[in-house]
Amino acid sequence: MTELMPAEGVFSLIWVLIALPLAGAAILLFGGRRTNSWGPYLGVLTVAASGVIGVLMLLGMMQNSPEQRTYGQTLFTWVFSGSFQADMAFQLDQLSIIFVLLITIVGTLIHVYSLGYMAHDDNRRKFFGELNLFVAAMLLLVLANNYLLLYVGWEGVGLASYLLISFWQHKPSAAAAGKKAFIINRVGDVGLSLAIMLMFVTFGSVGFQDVFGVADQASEGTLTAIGLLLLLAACGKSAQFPLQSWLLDAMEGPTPVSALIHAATMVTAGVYLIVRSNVIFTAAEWAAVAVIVVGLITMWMGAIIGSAKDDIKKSLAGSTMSQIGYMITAAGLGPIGYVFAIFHLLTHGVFKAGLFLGAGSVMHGMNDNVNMRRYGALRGVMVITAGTFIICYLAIIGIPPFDGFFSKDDIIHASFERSPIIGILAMLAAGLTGFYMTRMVAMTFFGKARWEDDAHPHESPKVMTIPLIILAIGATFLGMALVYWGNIESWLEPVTGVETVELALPSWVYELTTLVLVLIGAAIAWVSYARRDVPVEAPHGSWLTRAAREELYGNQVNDALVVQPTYYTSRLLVWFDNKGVDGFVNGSAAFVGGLSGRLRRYQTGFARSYALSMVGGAVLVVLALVLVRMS
Amino acid sequence: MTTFPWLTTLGVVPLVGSVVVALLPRGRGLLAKQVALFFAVLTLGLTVAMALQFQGDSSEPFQFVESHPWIPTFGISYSVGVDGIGLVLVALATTLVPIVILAGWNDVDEDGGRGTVKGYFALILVLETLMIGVFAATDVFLFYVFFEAMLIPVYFMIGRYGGVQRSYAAVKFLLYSLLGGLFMLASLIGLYVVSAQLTGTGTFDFLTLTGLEIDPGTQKLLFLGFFFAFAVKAPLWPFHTWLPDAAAEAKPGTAVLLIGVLDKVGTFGMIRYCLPIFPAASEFYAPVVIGMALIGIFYGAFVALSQSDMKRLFAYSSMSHFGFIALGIFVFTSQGQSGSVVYMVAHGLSTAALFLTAGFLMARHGGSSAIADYAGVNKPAPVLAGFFMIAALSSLALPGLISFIGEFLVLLGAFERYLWVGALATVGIVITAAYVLRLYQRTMTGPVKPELEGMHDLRGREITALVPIAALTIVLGIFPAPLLNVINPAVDRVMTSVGATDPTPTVGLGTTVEGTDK
Amino acid sequence: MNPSNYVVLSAVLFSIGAIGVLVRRNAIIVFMSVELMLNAANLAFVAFARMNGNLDGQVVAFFVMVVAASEVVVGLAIIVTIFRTRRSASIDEPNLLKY
Amino acid sequence: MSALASAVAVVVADEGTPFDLPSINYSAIAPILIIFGAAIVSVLVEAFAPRRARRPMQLVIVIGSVIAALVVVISLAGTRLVTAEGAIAIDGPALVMQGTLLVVSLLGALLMAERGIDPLGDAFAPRASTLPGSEDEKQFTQRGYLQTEIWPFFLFALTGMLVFPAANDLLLMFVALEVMSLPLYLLAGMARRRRLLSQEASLKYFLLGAFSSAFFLYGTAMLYGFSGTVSLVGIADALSAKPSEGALVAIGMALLLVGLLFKVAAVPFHQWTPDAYQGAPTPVTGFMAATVKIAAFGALLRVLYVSLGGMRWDWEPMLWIIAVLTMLVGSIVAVTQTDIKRMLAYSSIAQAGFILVGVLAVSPEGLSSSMFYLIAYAFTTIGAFAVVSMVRDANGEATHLSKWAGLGKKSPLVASIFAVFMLALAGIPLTSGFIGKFGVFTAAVASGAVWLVIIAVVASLIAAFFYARVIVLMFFSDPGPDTASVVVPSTFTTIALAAGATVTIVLGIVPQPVLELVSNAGIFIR
Repeated sequence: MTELMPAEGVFSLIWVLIALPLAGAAILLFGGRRTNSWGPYLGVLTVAASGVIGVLMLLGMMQNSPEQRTYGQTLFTWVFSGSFQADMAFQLDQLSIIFVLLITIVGTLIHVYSLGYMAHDDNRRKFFGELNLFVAAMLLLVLANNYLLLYVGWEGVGLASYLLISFWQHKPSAAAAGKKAFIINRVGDVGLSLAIMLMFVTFGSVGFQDVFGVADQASEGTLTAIGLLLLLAACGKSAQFPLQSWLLDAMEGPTPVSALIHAATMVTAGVYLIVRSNVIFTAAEWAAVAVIVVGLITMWMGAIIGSAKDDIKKSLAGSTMSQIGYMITAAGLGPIGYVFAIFHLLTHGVFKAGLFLGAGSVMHGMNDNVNMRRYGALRGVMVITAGTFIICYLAIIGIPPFDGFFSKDDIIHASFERSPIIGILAMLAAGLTGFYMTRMVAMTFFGKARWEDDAHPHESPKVMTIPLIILAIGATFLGMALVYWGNIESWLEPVTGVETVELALPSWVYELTTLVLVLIGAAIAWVSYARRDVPVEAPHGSWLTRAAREELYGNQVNDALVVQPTYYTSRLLVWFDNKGVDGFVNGSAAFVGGLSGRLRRYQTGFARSYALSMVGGAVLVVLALVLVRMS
Repeated sequence: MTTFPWLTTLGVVPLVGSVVVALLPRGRGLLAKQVALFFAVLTLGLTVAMALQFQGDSSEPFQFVESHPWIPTFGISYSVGVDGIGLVLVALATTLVPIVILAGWNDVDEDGGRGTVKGYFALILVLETLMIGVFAATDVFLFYVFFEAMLIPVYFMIGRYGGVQRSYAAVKFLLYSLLGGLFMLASLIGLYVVSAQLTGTGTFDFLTLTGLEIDPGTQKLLFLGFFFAFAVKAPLWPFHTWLPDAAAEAKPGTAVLLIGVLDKVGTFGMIRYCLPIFPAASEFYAPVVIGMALIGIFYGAFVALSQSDMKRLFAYSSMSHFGFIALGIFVFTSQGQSGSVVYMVAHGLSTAALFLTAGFLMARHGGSSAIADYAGVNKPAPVLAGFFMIAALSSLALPGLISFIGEFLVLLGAFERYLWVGALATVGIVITAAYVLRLYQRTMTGPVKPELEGMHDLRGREITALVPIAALTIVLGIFPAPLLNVINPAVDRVMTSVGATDPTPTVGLGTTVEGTDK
Repeated sequence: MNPSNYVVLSAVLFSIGAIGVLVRRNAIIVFMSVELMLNAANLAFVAFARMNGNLDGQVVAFFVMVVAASEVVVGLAIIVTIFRTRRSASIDEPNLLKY
Repeated sequence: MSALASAVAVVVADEGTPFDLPSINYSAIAPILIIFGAAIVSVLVEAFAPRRARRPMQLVIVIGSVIAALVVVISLAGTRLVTAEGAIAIDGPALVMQGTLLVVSLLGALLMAERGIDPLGDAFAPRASTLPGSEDEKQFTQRGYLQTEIWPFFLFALTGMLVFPAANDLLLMFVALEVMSLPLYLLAGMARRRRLLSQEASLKYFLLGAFSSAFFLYGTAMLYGFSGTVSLVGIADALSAKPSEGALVAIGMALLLVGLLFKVAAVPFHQWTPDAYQGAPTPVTGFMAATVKIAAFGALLRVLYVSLGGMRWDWEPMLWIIAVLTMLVGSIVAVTQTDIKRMLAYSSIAQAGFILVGVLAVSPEGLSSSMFYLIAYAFTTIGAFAVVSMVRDANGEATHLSKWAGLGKKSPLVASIFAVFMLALAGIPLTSGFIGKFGVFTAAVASGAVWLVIIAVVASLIAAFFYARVIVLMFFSDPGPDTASVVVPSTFTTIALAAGATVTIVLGIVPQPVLELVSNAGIFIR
């Protein structure tokens, strides 16, 4: 366990990192229309300022020795009862700072981009407010020093995601998608809640330092349970199997949202959670295996879905699922993989943001049409967009020297270090990545123009292209920088630990094989979608294509297994409530009323019948007394 | 410790206000509202002044204690005092009353209704007095008197000022509550007789009663009467069916006071009276109560999912929430019980936010509470939709809001004691999210209904009523220490009186979290 | 003769009176049946006075006679009024008050 | 031995010896004598005073005598003696009940004296002897004839009531019963409007009352046969001396109790109540509902506690069942009533059941709590009937409940007061009814009658339904064309109503003085 450094100097500003965008969100959301004119710029500024502080902190951190790079800041005791205590306290370490920088820098770029993208939206101010809220929550998630506070950030990003997915609320599909995302995430939250509770019951604390300090004393069963629960949480937030189905619907949100939340940052929170809890997963082997299985399944599902979707955003979303599957797989590998999970997360954050923003730029020029079958040959009219998109494309499929190459190859390596099966699956998925990404690029920028009649494609304004360019630069150099210049492995080592296992073959064999597979995939796609004409109407396709278009029937399964039974139960209980429970209550009242109606009939109005009842009563009284006396 | 009779003053002020309002001439509706608001705000001010003098770490079980003999023949005294639990609930009541008055400003008009404007506001103030009394009483008989007397103003508020089915709802409410109350009366009498047998002179003094060593068999009988009354009041499954009707027919303001504060008396009674006076019986019945609570959590949520009426939905949702509260109380952990009390406050606030916002919405569309009558409200009335969102989030216990702290502590407390109970209850949060967001989706989003185009957004008065609720929900969620500081010692005392201790962690560890040196 | 026979007789008379109240419709006869019951009680009192060897029972009998007489006054007044109103002394006829 | 019997015995046994005067403590029975004397004067006034002077004179006599008697009762506080050769017991309970009876009677007298409500005069027929609907009746009505014969009846009835709970032997009790009842039978038949109903009520009340008296008397005869005495104490002694004797005691006790339970309107001896209450003129209903219940329970309590106390194990099960039946039948049947007076009649049956719960405690607490309940009930009831007499439409009193719809909007104050009475009868806290119920239930639980109390609780709930229903009608319904209006009464009714309401609320909030009074009254003297 590392010693916490007091938060002094620039590190005393940890809370400010969160407070800035939070204040921005509060001002924009509660300030109402009067902030319409300047609000969006304030939104950009707060995130940028946090970014600057983040960079300063990184610099400050680098001046300390690796063991002294964990800073703690406690504001006040937050929740306390009995022996339970959770503080409003933050922890900044090598892992958090990576996220801080990713969130704030990519966040700033996307904010800037949104200035252009959302320029004509009436609710632009609200959009920026919610975007700021997201940044604040995400920062809280990665800076919290205990699981309960992490949960606040966790749910906060979920809220922001919900709000932003259904930003265009007048579209019923958008509203429904937001709701779906939130509810599925809640399933994950159950996992997180239970994990937190189990930690408290086991360790008596929910603070990172406390839990990790004594984790090894707990039984493996308990640790496995905690691990599986955390995995459930991660599945929800990171759209992993079986909680993956919300992510594709989430593309209903504005494209910058898809870029920031549903590609670069929020969906990777699950990876953060697993890596942050590495102590637990390292000690709970079966939980780690489960993580790998989930990662692999999702990796493939995402890739398959991404290969069949004609909607550019949904195809990218499939890709996101798949890439996060890589990260999750890596995170499940143990100390040999944690670092690479984060590495890939970082590079993915950059290039996927670039891809999404590029897609947004394309849509911007195409009247918000998302159907790639209506694109084609756009490289001529959108030069910058096409250029940056292609750079990011090269990064994602893992062509050296773009950053995806380094991070993905590391994961494939690590997979082989663990088991050849995992390695081969990961490697083949890389080939699939080559296929679907090439398909996307080909359909969008190459081939013949299949534009709709009223489409007048044009390049986006500078406010949108400049972030694209910056991200493309990042996608080009980040990988190299983190491998050759500042070694991410040694940077993260104090947090995650690092382990290497000797492989059977020299490493270039794996690299080359992967590359070849990618190129094969890319070539198939190129032949199919750039050389041949792409029909405007989607062909019927094979069963696999159709299944992939249906997102591998994830929604249908959910519907049949969960949604419909829930509604049946609900209706059944409503019926029971009305007829059974309320029926009993009203029935009792009706019974008394009916009894009353019957009894009053005995009051016949005939004096003689009254006399009879008196005589009868008298006889009974006599009998009663006689009987009592006899007995 | 001051000797100023804080609690009596607190109770008398709204009563005086009520009399003043009632004596105003008919037709001076505006003046009646203003006077009522003045007295309500005055009461709130006094509450704040009192709360500031409350000593969280005091060793006395009750503070601001007053005691005068009332009916010595039966050992009854006028004794009031609050512990942390009582204090926060009194504060909840006095906070919500001015808000409800402000929010219900135009709910009653002089010509349309059966009752007068001043009548409605006078009833609210009477109710406030009784609510303060019920939370402040430390004599069980006095508590009972307030407990039952509260029914009457609410009965009139529903029956006179409610919707179409108001009479049915009001009578159902009254009789169901009375049924509970009368069984409690039977137990109360039994308790008195038992105390007379054990101490020589019968008494209703709470502290004396908690010190009695009542035979467990007797406890089990007496417990039932008390618990039944509280379970009806709260309401727990299956004693809940009065609530949807009452909530659906009542004015939003009435519903807020009814569900937000009054029903808390049920759960308050459980933690204040059932547990300390009948520790053995509480332990004996805990599995049953926990079962009822669990069923209630899911039952309420599932039924809420299919409701087509907003107010009924809120009612079933409350039932689900009350399941959580009861669960927290009966798992006998300090987290569970502290959580329950926090939950009570949080639920009061979220109910208020939901009902009032929905009330504002309904007032803009002919008073209809059918969900199907609304769609896309977000467009014409974004501020309203925003408050509705906050209310909804508060209801589904979004972390960062006060309701989360209550819910989490309750679940944690349950989980600690009975792992599977806690785990099962946690699943409930998914369904909660489902019905809350479904409601939001149906009413606030989508294409605007043509007849809702041009709907006015919230105005100053309405916003003023909602802002304090929203602010408290958020601020207390981030900084709940003012609540927890006073609640925890009271809960500790309850724990001591039932002889329960928290389970200890399986892996030994200090109780501090990194970065604090408490 | 054994005085207890008088008691039995009084019981028989009381029962006859009670049955008379139940079976007869004419208010006068019903009323007479009530008087019969009172007098059955009187007979019992007197018989018991004899058996117990004190005079209380006989005294009571006198009181009861007086009371019965006043009852007759009141009763006849009521019955006559009803008869005048309804032209009938049947006690089943006034049957407006019921249920 | 009764006074006269001993006198006669002296004459018979000791021929020639001077007449032994019975020892009578006149001051102790002064209240009774005052009212009795006033009654006789009142008859004389009817006979000799000119028509116009009668009413003022009668009112002076009635009010003056009642107040005088009340003053004497108060001055007798603490008295505890048996006088008139053991025939009358003036003890705490007797004085409490006499005092209550006098106060309540005063309120009843005020209701009966009211002439401001009915435009035709008062609640009573100008000539009870005229045929309903006849020319005579119209004539008398047109001429504005008003009868004052009600006052002697009132005073005689009151005399009987005062004696009834104080009677210490069964003969006197029987006489008191008759003195109390006979005038009431007549008063019940004197209504100005709906005379057919009134006469019917009178007839039924009379026939059944006489029938029950016969039972009472025959029961007395049996007990006399068993014990050789009609004195309550003597019977008690005989019972403890010869505990094993069977049928005679059982029959005697049973028939005696039938007579008393008839007067308190316990099921199954209750059926006269709704008819008599509905048909009688409303002021009379209020008067008799409140006072007869007190007097009869006073007598019942004395008989059970003093005379049959040793036999409690014999009669408790029987009375237990009767109490349960009374509570349940009264409450349940009231639920579907449509006439307010009839509903209040059934309510009074249910209330009798609740008081029986207190009686069944068979303890000093049972006695005092029953007395408290009676006091609370009497004031509430008389107040409620005062309101009933004020709610009218063109045809007189609007007793059908449908005509009460929306009354709360039309006359908020009177409706609110009536609502308070309803809540009190339902036993809602902060009203006298609640303390009353609390007291009797507590006494019963302390005696171990837990199940009785639980049944009582259920009955209370059913009862609450119909009380609540009246409030629903008055306040939660909109006034319609049929809605009656509240007539503003004169001072008489106003005072009665105010007193009823005040006592109802005050006894709910500060019951301690009265609780002390009834518990200091102690137990019956033996």
